[in-house]
Amino acid sequence: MIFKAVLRVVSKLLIPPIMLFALYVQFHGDFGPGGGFQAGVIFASAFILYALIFGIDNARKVAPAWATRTLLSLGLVLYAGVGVAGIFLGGSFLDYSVLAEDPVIGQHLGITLIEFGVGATVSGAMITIFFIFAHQDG
Amino acid sequence: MFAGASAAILVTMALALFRAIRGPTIYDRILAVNAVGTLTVVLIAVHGFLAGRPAFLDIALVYALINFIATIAVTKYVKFSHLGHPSGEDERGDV
Amino acid sequence: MALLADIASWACLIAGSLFAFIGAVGIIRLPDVFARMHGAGILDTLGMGLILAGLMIHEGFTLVTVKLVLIVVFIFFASPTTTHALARAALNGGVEPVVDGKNAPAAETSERTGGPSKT
Amino acid sequence: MLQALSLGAVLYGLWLLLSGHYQPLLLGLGVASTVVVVLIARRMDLIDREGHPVHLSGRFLLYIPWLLWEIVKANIDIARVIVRPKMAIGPTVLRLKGTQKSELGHVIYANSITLTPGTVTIGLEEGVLSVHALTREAAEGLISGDMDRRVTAVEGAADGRGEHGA
Repeated sequence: MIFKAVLRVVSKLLIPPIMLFALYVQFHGDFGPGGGFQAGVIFASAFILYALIFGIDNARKVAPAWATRTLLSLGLVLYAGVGVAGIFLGGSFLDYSVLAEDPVIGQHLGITLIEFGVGATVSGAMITIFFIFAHQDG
Repeated sequence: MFAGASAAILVTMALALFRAIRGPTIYDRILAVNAVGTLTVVLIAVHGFLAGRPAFLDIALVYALINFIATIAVTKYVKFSHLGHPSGEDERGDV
Repeated sequence: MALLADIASWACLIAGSLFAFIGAVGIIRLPDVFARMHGAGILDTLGMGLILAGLMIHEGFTLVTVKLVLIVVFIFFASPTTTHALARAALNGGVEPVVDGKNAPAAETSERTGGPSKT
Repeated sequence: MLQALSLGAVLYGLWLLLSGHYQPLLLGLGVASTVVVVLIARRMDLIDREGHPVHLSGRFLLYIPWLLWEIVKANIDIARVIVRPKMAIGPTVLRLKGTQKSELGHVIYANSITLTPGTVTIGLEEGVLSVHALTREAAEGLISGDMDRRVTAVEGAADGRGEHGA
């Protein structure tokens, strides 16, 4: 397949930094604006850019349906798992303080895991939604 | 001084928006909206300094990124009427 | 020294705002979509660049400056790309550039005529 | 493989610049993120001489100041044209042959032209660029071929063998 050069080269250059930026936003939710939702959207937007330039079929090869669905559900499971773990360890749902010996470390761990779950779910959902829209005709 | 710059950017945005509303073609509108997006990036950055919170720069970077991808997506949508790979003349399959 | 930096920062902000404003005036005044791209080009390069440069000078040499540089670099990559995509979409959508002067070759891209006519 | 490593190094540098927090946890997360991104980029087939043109970076850095100065000059010219009550514009479309050897070089040339106000690349087909120029001066500046020569110099002499996949 022949792709027009300018868009192909520039997007090839920009997609890896965009994905890295998404992960930066993911893990620096404590320090600045950001967190799971935003990171998920940015990560998905890198995929959407790939799909726009290189075609839906290639993008589907990179991120097949089972992969995005697994990502989506894994994020949800992680979120619920952290919440339920709080109950089992003697707190209430989503009680981070009981996750570790030291409540502060526990809270930190809990929030990081929850944000990661949110990010995974959001990016999976966004990519899935994009593919569903794009497969429509006209 | 940042307030002055913000005001200037807002006036500039209003001018660009005028073109976005006037048209006449869809491409004029996309061009104007893209310009408004760039100005928004600058406005967010300036506002971060105005509010003394340089963490706003992350948001500005995100906005620049979304502006880029959104403009390409809209351009592609306008050109092919859908976002997927065109079924027909596939050699023109990008924007 | 601080005063000098303040003056430079001020000058950059004012000049950048001025260029952005002129670019927007260009977007309004110029006759067709291809000409308007030049106005948007002013806004995207020197307008945006000078305002952010003013912020950089104000901030000094920190990680904040690095992020400003990243924004400028990103826009310098992205802006011509979107302009190019838009120009191709406009040509494809049947908008012909207004040209004056008889020496201009036909304003079609080779993607519709089937190949480059002359170089 | 080497290119994947160098992409990883560049991305990790970007992480350090973005982050600003140098605790072991975040440094470790940075390594993990970099590895994930490089793996996805490999899967997307982005890592080759086009997607990661690190071999050009030295000469490209030398090209940037010249390009910036051109952008400043062109900006002033076009701004002057726009603010005159009667705009002295003469839009033309011209075709140029880029003398670069690879498509990457053509893309650098095309984007440099578009970044300079007064000229916009509206088509790029196998090394032939269609350029919309707002004024006669802008068109003449391009026809003189100075920018073309400099971009070709950025590409370097020994770079004609095309890309090889990573």
